[in-house]
Amino acid sequence: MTYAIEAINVCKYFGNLKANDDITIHVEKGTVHAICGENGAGKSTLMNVLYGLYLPTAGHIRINEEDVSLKNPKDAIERGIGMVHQHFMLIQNLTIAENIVLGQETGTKLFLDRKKAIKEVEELCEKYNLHVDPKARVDEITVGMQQRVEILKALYRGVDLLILDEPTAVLAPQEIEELFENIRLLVSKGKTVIIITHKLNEVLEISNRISVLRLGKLIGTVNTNEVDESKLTQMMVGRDVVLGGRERKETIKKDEVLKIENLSLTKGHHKALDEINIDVKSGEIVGIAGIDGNGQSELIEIVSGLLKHYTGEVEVNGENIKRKNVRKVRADGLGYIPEDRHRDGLVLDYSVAENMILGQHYHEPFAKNYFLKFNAINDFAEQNIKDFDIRTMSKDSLASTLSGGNQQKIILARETCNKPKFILASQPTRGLDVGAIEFVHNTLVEARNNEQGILLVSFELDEILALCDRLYVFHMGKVVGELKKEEFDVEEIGKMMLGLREAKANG
Amino acid sequence: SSEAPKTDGGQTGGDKKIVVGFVTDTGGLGDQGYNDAVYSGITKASEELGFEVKMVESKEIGDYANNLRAVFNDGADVAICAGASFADAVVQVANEYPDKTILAFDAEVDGVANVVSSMFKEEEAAFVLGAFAGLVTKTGTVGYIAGVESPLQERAKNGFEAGFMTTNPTGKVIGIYAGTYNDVGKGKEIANTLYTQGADYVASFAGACNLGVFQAATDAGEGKYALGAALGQFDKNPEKIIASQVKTVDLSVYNALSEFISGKSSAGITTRGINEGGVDIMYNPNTELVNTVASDEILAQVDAIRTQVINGEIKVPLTKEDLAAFNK
Amino acid sequence: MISIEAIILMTISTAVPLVFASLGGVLSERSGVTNIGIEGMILFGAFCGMAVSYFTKNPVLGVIAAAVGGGLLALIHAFISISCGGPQAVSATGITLFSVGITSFGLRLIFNRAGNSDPVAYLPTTEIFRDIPVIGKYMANFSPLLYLAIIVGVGIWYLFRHTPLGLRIHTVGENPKVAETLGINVWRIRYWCVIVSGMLAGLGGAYLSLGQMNLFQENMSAGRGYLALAAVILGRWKPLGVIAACLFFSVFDAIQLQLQATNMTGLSPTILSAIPYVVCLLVLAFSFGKSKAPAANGKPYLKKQG
Amino acid sequence: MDKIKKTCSELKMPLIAIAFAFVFGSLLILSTGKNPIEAYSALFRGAFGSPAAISQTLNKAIPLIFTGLSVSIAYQCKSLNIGGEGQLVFGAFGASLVGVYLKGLPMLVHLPLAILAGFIFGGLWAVIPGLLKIKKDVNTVISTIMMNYVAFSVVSFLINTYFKADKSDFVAMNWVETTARIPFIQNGGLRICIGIIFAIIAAIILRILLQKTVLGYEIKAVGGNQNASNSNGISSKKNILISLIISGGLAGLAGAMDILGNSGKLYDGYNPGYGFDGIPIALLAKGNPVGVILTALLFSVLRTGAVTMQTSVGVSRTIVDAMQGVIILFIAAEYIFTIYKKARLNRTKMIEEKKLEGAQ
Ligand SMILES: Nc1ncnc2c1ncn2[C@@H]1O[C@H](COP(=O)(O)OP(=O)(O)OP(=O)(O)O)[C@@H](O)[C@H]1O
Ligand SMILES: Nc1ncnc2c1ncn2[C@@H]1O[C@H](COP(=O)(O)OP(=O)(O)OP(=O)(O)O)[C@@H](O)[C@H]1O
Ligand SMILES: [Mg+2]
Ligand SMILES: [Mg+2]
Repeated sequence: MTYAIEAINVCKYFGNLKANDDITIHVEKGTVHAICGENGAGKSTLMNVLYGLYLPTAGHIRINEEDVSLKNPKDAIERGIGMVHQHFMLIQNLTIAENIVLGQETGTKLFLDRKKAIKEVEELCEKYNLHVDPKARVDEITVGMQQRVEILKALYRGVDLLILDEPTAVLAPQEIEELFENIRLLVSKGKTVIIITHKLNEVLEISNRISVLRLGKLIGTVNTNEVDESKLTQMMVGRDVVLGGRERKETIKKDEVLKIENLSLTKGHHKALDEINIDVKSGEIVGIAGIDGNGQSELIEIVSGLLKHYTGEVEVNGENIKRKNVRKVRADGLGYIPEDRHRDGLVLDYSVAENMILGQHYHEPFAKNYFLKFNAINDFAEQNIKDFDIRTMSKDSLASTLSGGNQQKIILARETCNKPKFILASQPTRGLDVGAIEFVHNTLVEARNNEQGILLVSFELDEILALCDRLYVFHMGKVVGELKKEEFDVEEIGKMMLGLREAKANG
Repeated sequence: SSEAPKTDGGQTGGDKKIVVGFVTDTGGLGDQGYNDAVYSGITKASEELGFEVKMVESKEIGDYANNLRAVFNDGADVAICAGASFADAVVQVANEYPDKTILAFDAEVDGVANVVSSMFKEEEAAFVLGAFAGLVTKTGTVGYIAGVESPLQERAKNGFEAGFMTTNPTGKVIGIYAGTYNDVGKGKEIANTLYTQGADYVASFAGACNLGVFQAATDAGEGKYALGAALGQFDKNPEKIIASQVKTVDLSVYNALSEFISGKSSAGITTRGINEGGVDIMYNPNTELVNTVASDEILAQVDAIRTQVINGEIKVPLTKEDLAAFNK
Repeated sequence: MISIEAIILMTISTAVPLVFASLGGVLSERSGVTNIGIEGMILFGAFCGMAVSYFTKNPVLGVIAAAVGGGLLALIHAFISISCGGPQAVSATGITLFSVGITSFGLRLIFNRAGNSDPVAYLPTTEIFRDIPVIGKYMANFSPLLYLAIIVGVGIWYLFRHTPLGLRIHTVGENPKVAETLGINVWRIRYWCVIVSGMLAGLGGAYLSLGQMNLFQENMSAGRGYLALAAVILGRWKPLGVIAACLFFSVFDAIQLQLQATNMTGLSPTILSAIPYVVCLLVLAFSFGKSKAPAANGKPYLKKQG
Repeated sequence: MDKIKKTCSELKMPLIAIAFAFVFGSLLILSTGKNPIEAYSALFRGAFGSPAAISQTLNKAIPLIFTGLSVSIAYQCKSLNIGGEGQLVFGAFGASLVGVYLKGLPMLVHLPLAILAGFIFGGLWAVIPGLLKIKKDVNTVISTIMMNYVAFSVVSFLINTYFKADKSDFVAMNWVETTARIPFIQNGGLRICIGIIFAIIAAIILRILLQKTVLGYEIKAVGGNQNASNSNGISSKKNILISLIISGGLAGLAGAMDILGNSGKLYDGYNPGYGFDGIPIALLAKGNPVGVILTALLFSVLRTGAVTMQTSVGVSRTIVDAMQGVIILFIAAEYIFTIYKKARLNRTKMIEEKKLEGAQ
C-alpha cells in the first residue's frame, strides 16, 4: 500500500492556540479519505497545511512517500495537490475559463490565449464528464456549477490528490450524488481524494477511511466499514446528539403569520419570483426547499421588508408590509435570522452586547429619549449569554472574536428571546457543527411549540425534513410543490428541486 | 510719524542693531510678484544700511495679524508687509504696538500714526504697456493673463485694454483669468491657447503663472512675445519679454526703510503712479531686441502717451464701466 | 469666436499629467490598494525630475529620476498598506504632507530661495513629427511625454485585456485569497502595482517640471492628484475610461477658459472656473449603472502564515 | 486605573512617532547648517514660551479641532469626507452673512445665530455629496473633491458681487458686527478665543453622541456593516446622510469660528486648508473625539512654533510640514504593532473559549 500524502506529527499553532496538535494521518493512494470534526476542530487548518497555505509549526508532510516542504500553494500545485475550499475561491466577474486557468494561464506571458483556454476547458469537461459553459461568467451560474468549476480548476492543474473542504453544504441531493459519481470516477482513474463534511451519512457513503479531529487533536483514524453514525458522533463531540429538535407538541395553528399571494419579482430580464403563494400559521414550521439561487434570497428580502419593488400581496402578522419599512415590520412581530450572519446579522466590530440589541436598540428598555440605557442592555446581554450558553470571554468581547456557532447564537438569542409571532429563519445552521445545529433545532422547535410561526429556508434537505410541518419546493422562482409532513419523500423532493417533476398543487 | 531709532544700524558695538520684520502674504516668497520684489528691496537695504531681517511666511490671511505680532515680539522695530489683504491686520496690530512701525505696501491704511502705507497705480503702467502692445502687434490680437479676480487685477486689466484700444482701435485683447497665482503649468497652457488664437504678445499679470507664459512664448516660436510684470522679469526670458509693466516695490521698500531709519518716514498713504516713480513701463535692456519689433517712432509714440498719462491728459479707466465709457 | 483648435490642443496637453497619474491610480486600485497619495507623488516626481536635471543637465535622467522618486514614495505607501496592513488613507495623507514639506525644503536647500527653481534643462518637443502632413505641426509641439502617456495607456489597457499578469492583478484586487490559493503571490503583485503607480504619478510630475515647464515650483501639482483620483472613479477603474475621464476634465477646463476669452457668456471668470467640476457632478448624478470598485480595494490582505 | 493604563498604552505609539519625526526634522535642520536644538527650543518657545504664544497655540487649534471632528464623524460611517474645506468655506460664508447683515441684535442672540448659520451652511454643502452617495452610490471622495472647487468659486463669486464690502481695495465682506464676534479672554499677554471652549464642548458632545445615543449607535453600526444595519431596520442611507451633514456642519463651524473669532471678516480667496488638515487629524486620532483635541493641538503647536523657529533661527516652516507627514506615516505603520497585539488578544480569548468548551 502506498501513500499519496501523509501528515507526520503536524502541529499548527496560532499564537498559543493549537489548531492542530501533533496530527499524523496517512492517506492511501486511490482512496477517499474523510476528515470529520466539530467546528473549529482544525480540519480546514490541516488541509491548509497540506496545501501550502500555512507553514506547519512543527512536523512535516510527505507526498508519495517523500519528505517535502510546501512553502506556498504553488509548491503544492506543482506536486499535484488541488484543493476546493470551504468557501468558493472564484472571481465573480471573470468567466469560467478565466477562473480555471488563472495562475497557469494559456498562451505566453504577454498574451493570454482565451480561445485556447476555452478549448482546454471544454476538453477537460469532456474527459471528466463535468459540464460547464467556459464562456459564462461565474456570477451568472448556479452554485452547483461553481462547485464543478472548482473541481475543474483542480483537475486543470493535473491533480493527483484532491482536497474537498465541505463541498456538499450547498448542493441538492441529486447534485451531491453527481459529485460522488465524479469522486468515484476520479478514484477509478487513480486519483486520491480527501473530503471534509459534517454530514455523517455522506461520510459513510463515499469514504474508505475516516480521521476524526477534536480540539486540534487526532482522535483516531478508522476504516469506514467498521463504524456507524452514532459511533462517529461519539468520536466527534464525545456525546450523542439528537437533531431535529426534541419533542414536538400539538399546536393550535390559528393565526396566519405570513400570507403571500401572487408574489412576483423581476430582476433584470428574468423573473426571480413568479406568482408565489405561501402561508404560514402560528405553531408550525414551514420549510422552503430548493437549490440555492432559485428565489429564496429574494423571498426573504421581501418578507423581511427590505425589498419593495415586487408585485402581489405580502402580509406579515395580518398586515400588508408594502408600505412598512424594515423597522416597522420587525417591531410588529417578526424575528429574522439571516442567511449570512456576517453579512446581514452582525456588526463584527460591535461587542456581543451591542449586537444583542441590534434592531431593538432604539426603544425601551434599551433606549429612552434618544439615549442608550446601558444597564438594561448589559443585563439583557448577560441574561442571553446565560440562557443561550454563548461562549464568550464577556459581553464586551467583539463579535468577531467568537466562533461561528457562538456568533449564530447571538442572532438566535436576539431574534427569538422576545417571542415574536413570526420567525423568518434562513440557513440558520449553515456551517455549524452537529452540537451547534442541535441547539438551533431545539430553539426553533421550542418556538413552534410556543405557538410562534416559522418560515425556514434551508438548502439542507435533511434539516427541512426533520424540522418542518409543511414545506414548499422552489424551482426557478416558482413553487413547484407543497407537501405535508406525512408526504415527505427525499427522492421526490430532490427531483422537484431540480425541476424534474412538479407535484400536483396541494388542494 | 514714528520716532526714528538710531541710524547707524548697529555698526558701533554697544548700540542695538535695528531689526526689520518681514511678513509675506499667502503667495509667499517665490511668487514672482510682491513678495519677491519686496524681499529684494529689503535685502538691498539691509546690505547697505545694515540691519537684521526676520521673516515669516504666512500660510493664510487669518495668520497675518499673528505673524506681525510674532515679528514684533521677536524684537523687530519695524515690520514690512505687502498685499492688499493686509489692511485689517495692519490696523489691528499697529494699534496694539504703538511704539513700532509698520510699512505696508498695497494695503490701504490711513489715519494710523505708526503705519506708512504705499499704494500704486498699476493701471497707469498697464495702460502704457497696452498702448505699446497695440502699436507693435502684427496680428492685431494680444493676450492678457490675470491671476484671480480682484479689484487690483481688474484695474490693471482694464488699464491695459484701454491703452491697447487707444493705439489699436480695430485690434482685440483676449483676457483670461487663470484663477490662480501659482500654477505655472496652467499659465503656460493658457498662454499657448492665446498664441494659437493669433495673439503675438501675451501680457502676464498672474504671479508665478507668468513663468509659464514666458516659457510658452519660447515654444510658440518666432514672432511671438511676452510682456512681463513685477520688476520687469526680463531675466526670466531675455529673448521674449519685450517690455513690462513694472511696479518698483523694491525701490519703494528701500526708500521707505531708509526714511524710517533716518527718522523721516511719515504716516499715511502715499500713492505712486508713473509720475511718482511707483510704476512704469520698462523695456528689455537689450535695445536691439526691442528695436526689432518697435521702431523708434513707436517708442516715441508710447512715450508721448506715457507723458499724457503723467500729466493727466489721459484718465486711465479703473472699472469695467470706465473702460466701456473710455472706449466710446 | 471659440477656437476649437485651441480647445483641442489645450485639452491634450493639460490632460497628460492627469493621464499618467490616473493610470497609476488604476493600477494601484485594481490591485486592491487605494492611493490617495498620488498628489504627493506627482509633486515629489516633479521635484526629483527638476533636481536631477539641474545637477546632470540631462532632462532624460531627470524624467527617470521623477519616476524613481514617485516610486520610492509609493514604496513607503506599499510597505505601510501592504506589509503593515495599515490604514491606506492615513498613509497616503502622510505621504502627501511629507512630499509638500520635503520638496519645498529641498528647493530652499538647493537654490536658497522659495517659490521656484532656476530653469533647468528640459525635454525638447517632438520635432521629428513635424513633417507629417496636416497634424504634424501640432504633433511636433507636444512633449515626448505625451506620447509616452499614450503608450502607457495602451499598454495598461493591453495588460488588463490580454495578459496573464493583468488577469492576476484583477484577481488580487477582487479577492486576494483566491489568488493565493492559486499560487499567485499577492504581496508581490500589490507591491509592484503600487510602486509602478507611484512611478507613473512621478512621470506626471516630470511632465509638469520638465515637459511642460523647465522648472519646479512649490505645490506645482496644484490638486492634479485629487483630480486624477476622481478620474479613476469616473472612468470606472478601466484604463481607457480613465483616460477619457481625464480628457473630460481637461476639455471642460479648456472650454471655460475659451468662454472667458470670448466673453460670450458674460459670466464671471470665477463662476466659469467651476464648470468642469459641476459638469463632473452632473455626469455622476445622471450616469447609468453603478460604478463598481475592485471588491478588495482598500482592504489589507495579511498573509495567513501564523 | 485601567483607563489610565489603556490611555498610556494608546499614547505610546504616537509619542514614538513624534519622537521619530523630531529626529528626522533635526536631520533636515542639520543639512541647512543650523542647530536643531536651537531650532526646537525656538519652536517650543513659540508654542508655549509666553502667554501670547500659548494663546496662539490654543486659538490655532480651534478650527483644526472642528475639522478633525468633522472628518471623524463621517469616518465613523465609513465615508471619507475630503470636502471639509469646501464646507468650511461655505460655513464661513453663512456665519459672515448672519454676522454682517443682521444688525442690532444682542450678542446672546446674534452670536449663536451666526455660529448656527455656519453649521447649517456647512451641513448644506455636504447634502449634495450625501444625496449623490445614497441615491447614486457616487463615491464620497470624488464628489466632495468636486464640491470643494465649486464652493471656492461660488463663495468667491458671491463675495465679489452681492456681498462685497462697501469700501475696500481687496475683496471681502464687511466686518462682522461686534455682537457676533466671539469674545476673547484677555489678561496680560493672554488672548484666548472662547472658541476653544466651544471646540472642546463640541468634542464632548460628539463623544456622547457616538457613545451614548441611539443615533451614534446607528451611525457606527452602518459604518461597521451596512447590510446588517439595513436588515435590522437601521437605514444606512439615512445615517450616511445624517453623518455627512453633521460632518459638513462641523467643518462649517470651523469656518464660523475662524471668521467670527479670528479674522472678523470673510476675505475673497478664503481657503485656509483646515478642511484638509482635518483628515490626518481625525485619522491620527482614530476617529476618537478626545484624541482629535490632542492631535489638533499637536498640529497647532508645530505650526505656531514654526513661526518663531523661522524668525529667530531662520529655519523654514517647510520642515514642520515634512515632520507632520513623517508623524502620520509612522502612526500608519504603527498598525503593524496593534494588529499584532490584537491578534494575540484574540488568540488568548480563543484559548479561554477552548478551555471553557474543554471543561464541558
Ligand atoms: N489564521 C488563523 N489565526 C488564528 N486562529 C485561527 C486561524 N485559522 C483558524 N484558526 C483557529 O483554529 C481553530 C481551527 O480552525 P479550523 O478552521 O481549522 O476549523 P475547522 O475544523 O475547519 O472548522 P469548521 O468546521 O468550522 O470548518 C479554530 O479555533 C480557529 O478559530
Ligand atoms: N487572524 C485571525 N485571528 C483570529 N481569528 C481568526 C484569524 N483568522 C481566522 N480566524 C478565525 O478562524 C476561523 C477559521 O478561519 P479560516 O480563514 O480558516 O476560515 P475557513 O476555514 O475557510 O472558514 P470557516 O470559518 O467557515 O471554517 C474563523 O472563524 C475566523 O474567524
Ligand atoms: Mg473548515
Ligand atoms: Mg474553518
